Amino acid sequence: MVPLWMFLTAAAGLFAIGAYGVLSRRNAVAILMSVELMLNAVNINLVAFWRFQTPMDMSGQAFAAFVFVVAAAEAAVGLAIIISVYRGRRSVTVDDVDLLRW
Amino acid sequence: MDRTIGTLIKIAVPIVIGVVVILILNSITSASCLNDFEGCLVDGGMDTDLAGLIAISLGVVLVATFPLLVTILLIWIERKFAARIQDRIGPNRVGPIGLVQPLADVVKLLGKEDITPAGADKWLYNASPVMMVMSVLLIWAVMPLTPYHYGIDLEIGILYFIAVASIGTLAVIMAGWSSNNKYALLGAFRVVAQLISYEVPLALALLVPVMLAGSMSMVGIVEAQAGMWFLFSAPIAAFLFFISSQAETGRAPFDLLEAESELVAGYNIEYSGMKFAMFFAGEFMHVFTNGVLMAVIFTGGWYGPFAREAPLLAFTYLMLKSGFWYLLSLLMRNALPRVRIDQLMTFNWKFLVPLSIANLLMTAFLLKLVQEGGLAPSPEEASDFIANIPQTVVLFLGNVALAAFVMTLIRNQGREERLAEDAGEPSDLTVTPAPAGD
Amino acid sequence: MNVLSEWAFIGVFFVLAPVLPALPIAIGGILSPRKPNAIKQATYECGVETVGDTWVQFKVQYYIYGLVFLIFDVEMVFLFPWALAYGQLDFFAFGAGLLFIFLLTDALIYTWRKDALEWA
Amino acid sequence: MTFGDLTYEAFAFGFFTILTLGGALGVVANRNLVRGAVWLIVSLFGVAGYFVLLSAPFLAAVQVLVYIGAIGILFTFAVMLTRSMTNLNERYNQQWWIAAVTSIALFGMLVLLVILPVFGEQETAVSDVVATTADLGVALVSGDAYVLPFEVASLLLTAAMIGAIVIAREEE
Repeated sequence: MVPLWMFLTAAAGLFAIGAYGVLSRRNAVAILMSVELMLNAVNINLVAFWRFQTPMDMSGQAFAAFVFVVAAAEAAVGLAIIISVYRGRRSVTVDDVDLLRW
Repeated sequence: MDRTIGTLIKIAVPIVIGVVVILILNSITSASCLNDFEGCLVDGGMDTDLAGLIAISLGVVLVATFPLLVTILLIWIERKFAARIQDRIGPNRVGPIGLVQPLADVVKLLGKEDITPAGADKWLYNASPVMMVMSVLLIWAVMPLTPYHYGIDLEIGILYFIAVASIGTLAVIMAGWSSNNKYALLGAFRVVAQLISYEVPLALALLVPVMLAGSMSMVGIVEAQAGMWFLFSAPIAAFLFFISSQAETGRAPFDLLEAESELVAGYNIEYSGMKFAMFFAGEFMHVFTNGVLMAVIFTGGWYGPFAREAPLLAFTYLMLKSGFWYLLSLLMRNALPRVRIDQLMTFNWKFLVPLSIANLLMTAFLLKLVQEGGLAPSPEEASDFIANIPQTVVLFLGNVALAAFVMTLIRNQGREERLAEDAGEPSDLTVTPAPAGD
Repeated sequence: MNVLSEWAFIGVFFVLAPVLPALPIAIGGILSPRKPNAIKQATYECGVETVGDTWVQFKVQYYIYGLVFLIFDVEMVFLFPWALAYGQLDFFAFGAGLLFIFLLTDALIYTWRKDALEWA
Repeated sequence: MTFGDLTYEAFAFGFFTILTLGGALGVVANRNLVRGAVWLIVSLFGVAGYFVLLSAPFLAAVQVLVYIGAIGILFTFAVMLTRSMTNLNERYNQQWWIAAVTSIALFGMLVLLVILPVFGEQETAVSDVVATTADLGVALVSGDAYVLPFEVASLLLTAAMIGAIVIAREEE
């Protein structure tokens, strides 16, 4: 059986890579992809602790399902904002979008 | 007089051969080593895990090669069937009645040159035909072929099937993008829009058998149909599943995948040789797999008299039922005109999705009503025909009522449009002619 | 660990499934002649020279379809366990499911009235 | 056939880690965003493999269905719509090395504070009785467990859908 700390280190690594992606990329869509990675890391942790601590009850899987909902809603609305920003400003690099009103 | 004898012989001979083959195969499968292959290996001195792995991979190879071999036969059946509908003979030169024609095609395709377009994205370009066929092959891992022989009984069979079907959609996007061709990209996006919108009614329609069977595993669904087929207690769900699975493979009236009038033959324009053939092998296999799924989920898979005693007889039941659905989809493919992309989308979002939601809710309500009212068959007598009749009658009547309601809705809608057209001003819901742009 | 041995079959299947279609492609690659030249490899535009590189101004329509599919897909995530356990549940569960589906159908009705689902 | 001994499972875990972390690196450091979306899908397949190893098959299928089937395609559409797929030469902004340092520090902090305390003892799971999907179904709608978040989730989805459509098709 793969021990718990292996899953946690892998999830921490994924979370760190996602954080690096968010902080360093210029393109808004790439930033959103990295946010998806971070959400996945959270999901791995949730399910890992559920499997090792309390596999009998349902809290782990239910929480992971709700993380799916939030991630899907966030991706949908985030990409819609990026598309309308692109329509207004013809560019998606995050540095150009600096004025509060365009 | 001798012509009728000739045709009689022509029909009798294959049936006799079929029966003989079934008997021989039935006797072979009872041989000791074939049944418990892993035991055989372990006695032969191999350590248990390696034996386990080899037994699994042998099972996988057996389950995966069956659809590939059937596809070769399907190509012949399709061409013969289409020919007969268009009142011509179809392939009959190569082999007795053209049976060797598909093999000749394969050999010709092996010899064709594979041209990779300049600027194509190497990895994605080569991966997408393989992914297209893979997404269909993976469905066969959970298919219950006979009471005792099936790939694996996954506890989440149906969800696994829908998840694997979405890999096919990815293959289309990767094919469209990686062949570095404007029209291939446009064609790929139109096809992906069709595939993803028809996956919604497919998934909603599959909720009803899961609700009726109380389990998501394919073997559980087939066992739950021992008493009554789900086709009779949920006909609207069967109709929805059949229509959206046809659209999911890009067949029949929803033929945008490689329609002749399509933009330069759709997304697989830059493919040639064996890769091009793989796209079509994937599509033929997908249509046959949908036929088998229709048989497994809605018409009681391998169930039939004496199915449990003779597994091969059960397998022939399954093949007969899926053959029926497969020929029905062939008939649809050859008889119906192609649907335009905007009618396709309006049909899905304005008719199939609302109908599937209404059907789901109606079935849920009636099922609860039946259980409260005590009409439902108790678990131990769930598999005999008589006990299932009251629940099935109630559900069937519910489906008929919903269908009648939807028909009157459409009729009024049509009448209102005709009145509007006579009065000269188009009502807001008439289908506008196809836009000039993309 | 019965769950894992069940999925070992799927794991081996995932490994073998790409191999089986890749075999004919590889054989085709070996057997078929290989004489690439510029004309053959030009992208096929019904014979016309290609204009501009491979991007085309896309309509937002594709994004709307993807979005509505995503929302209904996530709805599926909740409806499958509900449908699975429907036998042992009572009328309250039907009410909860009804409200859940009703809210999402309400979103669909909104998109229908706003003509967001039209293809044009 | 027993399959649970360490060698096969550890091998599967290693393979899925390579998939996940390799895909994540591909997402962060790619030149052409469409390939970035493909790397994202590869990494999500790895996460689905993790859920299988953690014997949560329902979540693995949902992960493939929702993330790869819907969000992956949505990202490909968005990349096409915003024409950000032509290879972007300056991928990173100026302070990319600060970002690198902070993320490494974040990883170190996570390892130190979260994983070290758990390092030794959690070798095997508490018990092998795993709750099935039917229990999840019952829990989602039973009064005392998750019925309120269940309804709020559908409200959130409706709001996300209507909001995204209003924003996305603003100009017609």
